[in-house]
Amino acid sequence: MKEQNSVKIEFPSISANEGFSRGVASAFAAQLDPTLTELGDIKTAVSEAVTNAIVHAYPDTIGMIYIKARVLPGDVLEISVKDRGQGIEDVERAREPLFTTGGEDRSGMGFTIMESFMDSLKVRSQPGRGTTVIMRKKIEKRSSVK
Amino acid sequence: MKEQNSVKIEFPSISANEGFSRGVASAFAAQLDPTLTELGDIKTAVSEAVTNAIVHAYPDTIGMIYIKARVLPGDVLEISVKDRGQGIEDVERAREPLFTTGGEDRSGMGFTIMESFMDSLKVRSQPGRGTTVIMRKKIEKRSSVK
Amino acid sequence: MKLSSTRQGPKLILRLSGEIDHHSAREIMSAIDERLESGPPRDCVIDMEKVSFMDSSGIAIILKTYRTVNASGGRLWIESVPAQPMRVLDASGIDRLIKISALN
Amino acid sequence: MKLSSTRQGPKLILRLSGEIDHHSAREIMSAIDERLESGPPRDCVIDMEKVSFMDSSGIAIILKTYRTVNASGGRLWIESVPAQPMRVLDASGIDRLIKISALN
Ligand SMILES: Nc1ncnc2c1ncn2[C@@H]1O[C@H](COP(=O)(O)OP(=O)(O)O)[C@@H](O)[C@H]1O
Ligand SMILES: Nc1ncnc2c1ncn2[C@@H]1O[C@H](COP(=O)(O)OP(=O)(O)O)[C@@H](O)[C@H]1O
Repeated sequence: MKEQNSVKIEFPSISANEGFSRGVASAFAAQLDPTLTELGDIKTAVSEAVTNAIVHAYPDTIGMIYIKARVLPGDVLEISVKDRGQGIEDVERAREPLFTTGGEDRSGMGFTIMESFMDSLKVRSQPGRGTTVIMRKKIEKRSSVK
Repeated sequence: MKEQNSVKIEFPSISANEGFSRGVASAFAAQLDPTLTELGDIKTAVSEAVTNAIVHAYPDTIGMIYIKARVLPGDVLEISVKDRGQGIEDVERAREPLFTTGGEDRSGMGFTIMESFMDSLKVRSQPGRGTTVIMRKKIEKRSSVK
Repeated sequence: MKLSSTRQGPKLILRLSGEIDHHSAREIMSAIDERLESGPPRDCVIDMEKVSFMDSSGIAIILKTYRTVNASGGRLWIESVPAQPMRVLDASGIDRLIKISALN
Repeated sequence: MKLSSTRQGPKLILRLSGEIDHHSAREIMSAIDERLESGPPRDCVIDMEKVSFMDSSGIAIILKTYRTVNASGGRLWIESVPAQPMRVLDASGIDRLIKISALN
């Protein structure tokens, strides 16, 4: 059986790390040989989750963000993004399209994009303790052109 | 003053993660706006250090590899690669060009390349306990073409 | 440089480039504001050909620009959108408000 | 595909591509061995134009190929080397043994 791979990354909530987190996600996903579209979807979803941690979880401080990425049997990529920040009062409401507490700079489309670009999205949150977002996406086997 | 950025990454010693570690190093270094040559040097040095941990530190097992990357004042990139593997008996000898315990598949040039591509290289090792390699490289400020 | 612009008579063309995320959003938004303040155009085109990545921060930028242009009686289009930003625009449903054409 | 090859009379051209590291090395080495076993050539050229990354694992591959070709009285060159692999070749001092020309 093929080894299942799993990595952990940890970095402070500064906005320069949004690009870094996309690079990490894309470097990890590469082993599953995704299409450009799949890779773009993964990068976008990770960008949304990490931006939320930077903007909403730690609005006035720098806190740590934790990413775990692993490959599950059947070529499923799982990425979780965790913070120890403010947390979300009402997760169901937060997941609604256009809902935002972020004002004019935010669109309220973050969760909607994570949901539509990944196969599944779980959000666990406790006000005052932080939020964890777990996303999965199956990477389709392609007829190898190698 | 500009915030100093620092990240941690942790992954198992499987060879597919050599490419992953290069991707991570390159995504992190991007914030310093390196030239293509500088980026290539950083990726190569990280590739050597991570390959050593995979090949020499954990020859018959899968162990964990730990990378820390940070930006020091003056645009200096520091990358450390740590393992808890076999360790090195004689570090000075190991650092000599062409010295290898790896047979025909290895060239004995890993440390030499880390040294010549980075500004500094520290190797700390204890037989039976593991090895840490700490590399630094100053990224030159370019007259911004932005 | 994330933004260059050209005026063609009453039309303002805003050319975005690079990665559009929360990190770069503030800089882009203030560059757009500056262009719009120097006399609001009747029509405004956002050209995205050179955008290599965009997340929902880009949606907020586009909506804000749309409101400003709209408030002064102008119209807004988005042109030459590459595949990745197009998927984000599609997911946002913004095409019910703004005309969008893909990079071919 | 990491290796394609062509025979031109007594000359064997080995075209490497993609990333050459410890992860890909075994596959590349056995593909080269296979080509060399089907009758050793007098001359052998390694074409690196399509190599996007190479670390010291590539040096081991080149040295092993050199020894095999040399042992059967053949000569080995390396051609069309891009910037990043060239820096690795330079650092290794392998040019004292093998003729190398850069991709221009
Ligand atoms: N990591 C988080 N920590 C705290 N609150 C969050 C987090 N992620 C999302 N939220 C809340 O959920 C809302 C909706 O998030 P989202 O759909 O991503 O849109 P946006 O980020 O544009 O506001 C946010 O405005 C915020 O109130
Ligand atoms: N992380 C490590 N753990 C144990 N031994 C190591 C490690 N890194 C290097 N070494 C030892 O140092 C030697 C020289 O390393 P290097 O210069 O990178 O060449 P190579 O990897 O080609 O052997 C190795 O052959 C090995 O014996």
